[in-house]
Amino acid sequence: MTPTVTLEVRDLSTHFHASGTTLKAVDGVSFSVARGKVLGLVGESGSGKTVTGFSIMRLVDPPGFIAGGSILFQGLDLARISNEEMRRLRGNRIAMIFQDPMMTLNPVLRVDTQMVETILAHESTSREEARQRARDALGMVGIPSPDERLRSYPHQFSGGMRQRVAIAIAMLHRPELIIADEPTTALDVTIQGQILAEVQKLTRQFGTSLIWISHDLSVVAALADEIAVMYAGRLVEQGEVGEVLDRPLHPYTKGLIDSVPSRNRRGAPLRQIQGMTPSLANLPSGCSFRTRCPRAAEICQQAPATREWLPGHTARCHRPHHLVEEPA
Amino acid sequence: MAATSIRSIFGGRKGGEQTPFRRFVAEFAASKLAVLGLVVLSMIGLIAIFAPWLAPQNPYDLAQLDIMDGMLEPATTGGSGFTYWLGTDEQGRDMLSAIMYGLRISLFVGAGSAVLAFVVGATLGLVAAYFGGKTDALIMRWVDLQLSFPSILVALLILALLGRGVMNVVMALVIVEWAYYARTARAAALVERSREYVEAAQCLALPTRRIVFRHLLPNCLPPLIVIATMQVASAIALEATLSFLGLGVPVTEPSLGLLISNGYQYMLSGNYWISFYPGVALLVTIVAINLVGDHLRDVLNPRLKS
Amino acid sequence: MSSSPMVELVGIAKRFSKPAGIASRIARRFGGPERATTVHAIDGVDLAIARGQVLGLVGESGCGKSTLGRIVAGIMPPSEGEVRWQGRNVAGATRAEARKAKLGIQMIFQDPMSSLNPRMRVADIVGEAPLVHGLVGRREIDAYVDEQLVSAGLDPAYKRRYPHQFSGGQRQRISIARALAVQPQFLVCDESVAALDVSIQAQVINLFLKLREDLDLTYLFISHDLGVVEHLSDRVAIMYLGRIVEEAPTGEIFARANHPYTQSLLAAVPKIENRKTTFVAVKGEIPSPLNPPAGCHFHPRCPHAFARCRSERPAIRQIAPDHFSACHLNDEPR
Amino acid sequence: QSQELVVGSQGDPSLDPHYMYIGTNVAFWRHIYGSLTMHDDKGSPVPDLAESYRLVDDHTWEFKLRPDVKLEDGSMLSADDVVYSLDRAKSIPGNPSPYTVRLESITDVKAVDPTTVRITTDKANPYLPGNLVDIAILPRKATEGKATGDFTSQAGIGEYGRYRVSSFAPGDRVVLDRNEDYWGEKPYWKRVTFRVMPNDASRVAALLAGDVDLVDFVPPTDVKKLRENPNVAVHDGPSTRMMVLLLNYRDGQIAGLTDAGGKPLDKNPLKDVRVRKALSKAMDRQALVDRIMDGTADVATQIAMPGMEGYDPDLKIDNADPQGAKALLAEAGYPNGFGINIACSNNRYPNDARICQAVGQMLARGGFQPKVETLPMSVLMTSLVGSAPDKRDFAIGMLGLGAQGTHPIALPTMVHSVDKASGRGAYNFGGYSNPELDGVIDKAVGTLDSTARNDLMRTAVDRATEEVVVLPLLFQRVLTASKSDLTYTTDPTEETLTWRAKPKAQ
Amino acid sequence: MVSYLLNRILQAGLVMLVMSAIVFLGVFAIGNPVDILISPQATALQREEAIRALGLDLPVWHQYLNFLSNLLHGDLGRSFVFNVPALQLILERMPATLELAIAATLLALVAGIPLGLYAGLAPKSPVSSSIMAGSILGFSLPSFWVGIVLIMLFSVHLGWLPSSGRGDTAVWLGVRWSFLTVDGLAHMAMPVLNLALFQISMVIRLTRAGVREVILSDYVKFARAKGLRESRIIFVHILKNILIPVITVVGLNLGTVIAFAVVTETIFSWPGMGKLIIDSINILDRPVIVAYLMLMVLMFVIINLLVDLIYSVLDPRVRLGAR
Ligand SMILES: Nc1ncnc2c1ncn2[C@@H]1O[C@H](COP(=O)(O)OP(=O)(O)OP(=O)(O)O)[C@@H](O)[C@H]1O
Ligand SMILES: Nc1ncnc2c1ncn2[C@@H]1O[C@H](COP(=O)(O)OP(=O)(O)OP(=O)(O)O)[C@@H](O)[C@H]1O
Ligand SMILES: [Mg+2]
Ligand SMILES: [Mg+2]
Repeated sequence: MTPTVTLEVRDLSTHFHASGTTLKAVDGVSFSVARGKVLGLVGESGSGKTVTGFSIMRLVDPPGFIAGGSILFQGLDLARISNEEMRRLRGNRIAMIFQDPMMTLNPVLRVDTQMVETILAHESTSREEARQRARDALGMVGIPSPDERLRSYPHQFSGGMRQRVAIAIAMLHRPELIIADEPTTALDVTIQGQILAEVQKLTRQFGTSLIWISHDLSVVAALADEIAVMYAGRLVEQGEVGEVLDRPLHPYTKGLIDSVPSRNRRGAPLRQIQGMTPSLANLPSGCSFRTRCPRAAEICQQAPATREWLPGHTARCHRPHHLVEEPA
Repeated sequence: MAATSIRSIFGGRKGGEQTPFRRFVAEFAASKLAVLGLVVLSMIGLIAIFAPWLAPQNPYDLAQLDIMDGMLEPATTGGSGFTYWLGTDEQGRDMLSAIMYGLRISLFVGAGSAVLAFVVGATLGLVAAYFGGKTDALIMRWVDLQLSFPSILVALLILALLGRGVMNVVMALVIVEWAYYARTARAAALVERSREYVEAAQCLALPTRRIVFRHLLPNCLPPLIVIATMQVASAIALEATLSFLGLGVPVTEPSLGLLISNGYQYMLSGNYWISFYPGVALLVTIVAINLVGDHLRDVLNPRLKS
Repeated sequence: MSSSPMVELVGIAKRFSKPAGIASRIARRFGGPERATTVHAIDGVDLAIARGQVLGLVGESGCGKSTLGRIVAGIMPPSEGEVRWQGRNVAGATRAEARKAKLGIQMIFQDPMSSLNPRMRVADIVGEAPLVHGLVGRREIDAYVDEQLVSAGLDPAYKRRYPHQFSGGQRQRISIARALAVQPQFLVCDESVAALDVSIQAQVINLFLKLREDLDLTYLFISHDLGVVEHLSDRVAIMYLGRIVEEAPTGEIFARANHPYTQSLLAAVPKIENRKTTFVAVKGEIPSPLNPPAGCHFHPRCPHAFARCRSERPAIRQIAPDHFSACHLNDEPR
Repeated sequence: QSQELVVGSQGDPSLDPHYMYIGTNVAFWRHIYGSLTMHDDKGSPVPDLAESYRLVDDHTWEFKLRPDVKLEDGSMLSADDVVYSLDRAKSIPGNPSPYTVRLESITDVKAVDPTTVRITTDKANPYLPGNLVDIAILPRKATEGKATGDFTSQAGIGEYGRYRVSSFAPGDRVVLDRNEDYWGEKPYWKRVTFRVMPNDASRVAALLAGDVDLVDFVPPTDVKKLRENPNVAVHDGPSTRMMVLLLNYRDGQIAGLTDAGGKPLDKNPLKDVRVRKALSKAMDRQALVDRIMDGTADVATQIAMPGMEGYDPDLKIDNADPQGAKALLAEAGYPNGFGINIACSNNRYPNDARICQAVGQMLARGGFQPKVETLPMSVLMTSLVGSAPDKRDFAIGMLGLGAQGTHPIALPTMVHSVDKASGRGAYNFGGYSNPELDGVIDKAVGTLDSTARNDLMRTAVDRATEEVVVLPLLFQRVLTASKSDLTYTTDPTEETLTWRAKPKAQ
Repeated sequence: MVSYLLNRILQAGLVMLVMSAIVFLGVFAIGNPVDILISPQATALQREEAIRALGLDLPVWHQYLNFLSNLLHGDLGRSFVFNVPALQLILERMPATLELAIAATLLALVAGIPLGLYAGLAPKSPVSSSIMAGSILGFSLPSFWVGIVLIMLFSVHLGWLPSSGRGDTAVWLGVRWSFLTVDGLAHMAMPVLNLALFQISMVIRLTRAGVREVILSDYVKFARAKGLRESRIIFVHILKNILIPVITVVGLNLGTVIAFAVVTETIFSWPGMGKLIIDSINILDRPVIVAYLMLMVLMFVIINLLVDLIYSVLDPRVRLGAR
């Protein structure tokens, strides 16, 4: 049984025009998400995770634009359809949850307004009925006394509750795909736990596919089925969670995993990746990780291609761990 | 084009040391309109500064005026064989010279009041923000009180009190305007004060005066500079209005506003030039300042930048 | 504790209150209702940090960690209680002594950008305080600054630059150099690595470890990241709504957490080792410090809460050697 | 034709005719009430409500009322109303500018019979009929006990003159309807609207735009252009208002009189008649008339204008002679001149600030170092009269002095020494004092015989001119403009009297 | 809420008291009304009588105390020039000024918001650039100069609009209003435009800046992610957010508009309070000046309070008393 693919991104490139130069924020990214599965997209700040998410939603603001590639959502190429068609998909069949719950809800509109308008944007039902559905959705994400809460303004909610409202809005139309852009980073540990529990419950219940963007490997480890690692706008490694975390191929992935404190002896220096994250404006030629890579060699001056080194486990590296011998 | 050349001088050098100032200049130069405004403004400034050497006549010296040359149309040659390119007013005052000198007064009033109000207002605003509590309450209540009162009325009252005279106008404008600086400085300082570098400075046991003036003040400057440019323009306009209402600078030493006001009475009689040219000069000046200030606001406003 | 504490907090409390308006003050005089405008950010904290020790302070947002850090660093006076620096009350000290104490404790902040004055060059940021306090002469300052930059792992060639020209990790190093320049013995690190990327975070943590070795520094390490705290600290104190609820050596706390809050905190942290876990949520929201629950602050969220928890504040008691906890459950037979 | 007239009026009238003695107020109440006497075109008093008047003895005047002045309630105006009105005019509470100045020297007013009033004065007063021109006579029954505010709120009380107030919007307009019961010749206009427009330019603009039919106080600057406009007619006539420079005669240092370095002079040079002559010589009065006033003024050769008592047709004013002025200055010991300030109003008289500057210019040419200060009238008056006489610091002050009738008011008010008791020398801010001249003036104003009085006045005028006590500059002209299909005769007192405006066809 | 209002009223009272002292002393120092009002031909006796009758012979503090005690009885003194209560005099003229100021404010909102919205949504278009350039001009032109030019153009040259005055009025609620008659509206057109010009520029800029900021916010992006139509995003999500600062600033500026009516009223002979105050200053009609200024302070206090209330209604985040 081959799982049905909800989303297939091929060679997606999203660029920004900034003061005469072009920044390749997303550069030839390909991945796919199967129905009911969770893809964890990790990488450090500025690596292009959010832009990837926004590209799928076609919400990249100028000066950014989708420069190439295709985004096949159930066979429909999102990069090619009209604005109106795209609008009808958004919030309906593809939904997104943003990073900062304090900012995602319009502060001057009541919660019910913001929920009802989402329903009415895609369906013609009565306002009363829409309200009813909004109420149910709030109850589903575990907000107590939803009737009262519907009449509240966002500022009367705590961060965790706002994020739950955002999730409820995303779930209103039972979308096939949800893109969650670091939705728990701004929250406290215990609240994060609550959100993770809700999301997990919902996806399992409705078979929704999920792209979970995060820089926290631990969260992704616990939530995702597949993992994709981004570095400087490119996917450097991709595969099943256990595969990637236990047998990382790309030195960058390995560096990330190794620098997690719990992977180190208590009190001992952490294993760290050398150097700094390069700016997109002047990436080194060839492999962009080359300058920080302990395994860099001559060949790395040429850009590596993505290659499936192990079954279902790809990496964009000339000299992956485990497969190519360590340098002396 | 001026914009590109300025950029190439200050901002274009790759790898050169990028000071905040250079960055700022480069960003400023990005707007052609603002650069044009700056160029015009500089020219106006130069004209004002060098008016005594540039102007064909000293319009403030009554002995140089000849009433028999009064009301001449532009480009007429008067009895003394002197050509008045922009005409004369009823006193025989050469309008070209009068505009140059008027610019001088208007700019002096505008800039002078802005500088003084800046010093007074910024200091009080910073002090209020840094110390908070009673000091803050006292200063800010006073600011509120003053801001809640229309500037033009305050100025009218003060001038009625102090009498005419350039310095009095400046004083009146300072009294009217310092509150804007105080409020802006306080608002900016409150934001800056909550930044951790201030705490760091306190942690390093630096003297309070040093923290306020060396750490806080420089970081509160951008909004203050924006306010200052805007206030220069509004001070010039306010002075013009005051002169128009009959309070303001002395008649024998007219500012642009007073020239317009004088000429206003001739508008209907067809002697348009007495009011028209000073009006144009005033307009160009204020527009130039506002263009510069406006763009400064965009460049200096961190919120729009990120 | 074996060695004498370097810093000791005794009965520290901090309240923030909005000054009431004229009207409400008058209303209060006539017996009108008082509006609660007081935040009890710190509510009776005793803490001792021994020389050379790293104390990790963990808690959720708004529980008062930063406030406590500021009080220790002398940026903020406590409303109640006293801070003792090497056994002496800082508040009662002479000016010179107070200044010495203040310089002895330095703080590294969370946001590497906002903790540096954007209009000063690195050289001035690092060199200002030593110059003002006369630790170094005008002539030696250049070399001195270089030295500090090097020990914070920065290239002295960058010292003519401005903060915005650095990356986050480098900026945090500048902060560290600035603190080191006044030769402190104690560092308060307030979420100092929270804003950094994982890969950079490791670099800065390593720097802290190295400095501790080299300079024999003592740390108060504030963080909400249990992983980092576990890695770095000798002891851990858990804070909830202005109170310390549990305190013990690191291994002890991670192995045998006593307080229900500590337990739920540990349970909620995802671990990279655990794949495809099913998350279970701790119920309830974090209460507001404006209006904290009576009794034990944690009782509304606590799975074991009983009547006494709702009315009586549990005292912090030793429950095992060197392991302190504030929970009524310890008094009851389980 | 509608017989409606809309006037753009500078003044905002008070409806209480005894409150605030200001020219525009007088002009207004003349529309709705009457006075015992009225002035003719020249300014001489003629009977009005009084049919006739005569001198009973040196101290008593008798006025005979018209029998046909019908009041609002149908009754007739009586002598009692006159007694009442003359008393009321003096006793309005809180009136900062009472009409009392016109009632000075009256000691008793008696109604002899319903149509005869006798007025007793403390000394012979030839000017009484002229003074009474400005005192409105109100009907006692309708107005007794009414306060000023009542006149406003009730939009006029007991009007019996040519018009009755139909509506009043303070600061905006007053609408008058013709009184069909008026005793005299009825005015042509059935309805007259005064629209209040204090701003000169907007008044003229309103006329040009056709919003109003007639505007008063046309600024001289606009006259030339208006005359060229075929749709507009400008009506001008002489005015009794004289623009005059007052000099400060005070001893001791005066801030307005300085040496080259700006330090006050120890000795007041203005006390030297040669210096004063130099000032006069420096003045180019003709240029002021031509250039500043656009020809809408007359050169003042003396403090009396033609037609006034004491006018001396033989007095000529020299042409401007800056060189002569310099020579005189040198002779007086000031070869390099001295600093002298000139304080003028800038919002009171037509072109006041401009005249002032031009004067400064002329003084500069005449060897002085002038400093021109123009101030709002309120501030100017404070600096001219506000401080104690021995502290006044102006050197030259400019005033516009308007006379009522043919009385050369400058003599008793500006030339005569200050005498608080009698009110003489009220405008003599500079403190000039010449007992000999005082004697002549005192004698003149108490002389009932007009020829003798005229001779005395002329003596005084000649002496004052010779002494250059003050520097008369020019006499203004009254400037009124209307649509071109109207005729209008101006009044030398600057009063705008709408019944003098008539359609051209008439 | 009650305590908040109480607080505000107490503060307002204090402000009024301080202002009254300042204003009183200030006006006192300008000059002596008698010097200008009384005919100089008055004898010394007459002069003294007038001074006493007006209470001007007392020392300043005494006059001030008298003023205060009268104030408590709602009496702000009588106008020297008109001999009617100063307050009445001002209140009679207030509707004309308010009419002008409110019309100008409304015009500013009606014209400024759409223009600003456009300029903010399409910042690169040439139309937007011209809107913004125009707004700088509107900022820069001194209002008296604009007034003159308007009269020259529309009344004198084109003859379209009446040059000055208030025109026909109709009575409504016992007050005369111009906006109820066609002639009145024609008379209002230029003064309103003159007064509104600055406001329009300000509203344009505020709106544009607001749009530029709000449009980048997460919640607008989130609204897009919800699949809302663009019209709803602009007119509900964006507009409602920018209306808050715009209305606040415009509201707070109402006082300034009223004050600047001084200039407009002078030029257009508009029979409002502004013209009255200028005349009163010229002739030192002290009670009117003081009463006017006190009224202005009161008006400001009220406007500020109203704006705060409106603000709290518009912006759910602000709850009075909890500040
Ligand atoms: N509006 C923009 N203009 C120019 N560059 C942009 C813009 N938005 C994003 N970028 C660039 O695109 C790159 C990727 O940004 P993105 O926000 O996707 O990073 P991210 O992986 O989500 O990081 P983070 O973890 O900080 O959210 C960054 O280098 C950023 O500089
Ligand atoms: N200057 C202040 N004025 C008023 N309240 C304050 C102030 N500083 C802190 N507080 C309040 O005190 C409480 C504790 O704040 P603190 O910053 O110490 O928390 P924290 O534990 O550091 O939280 P975080 O993890 O978010 O940094 C908070 O509720 C906060 O709102
Ligand atoms: Mg992101
Ligand atoms: Mg904190």
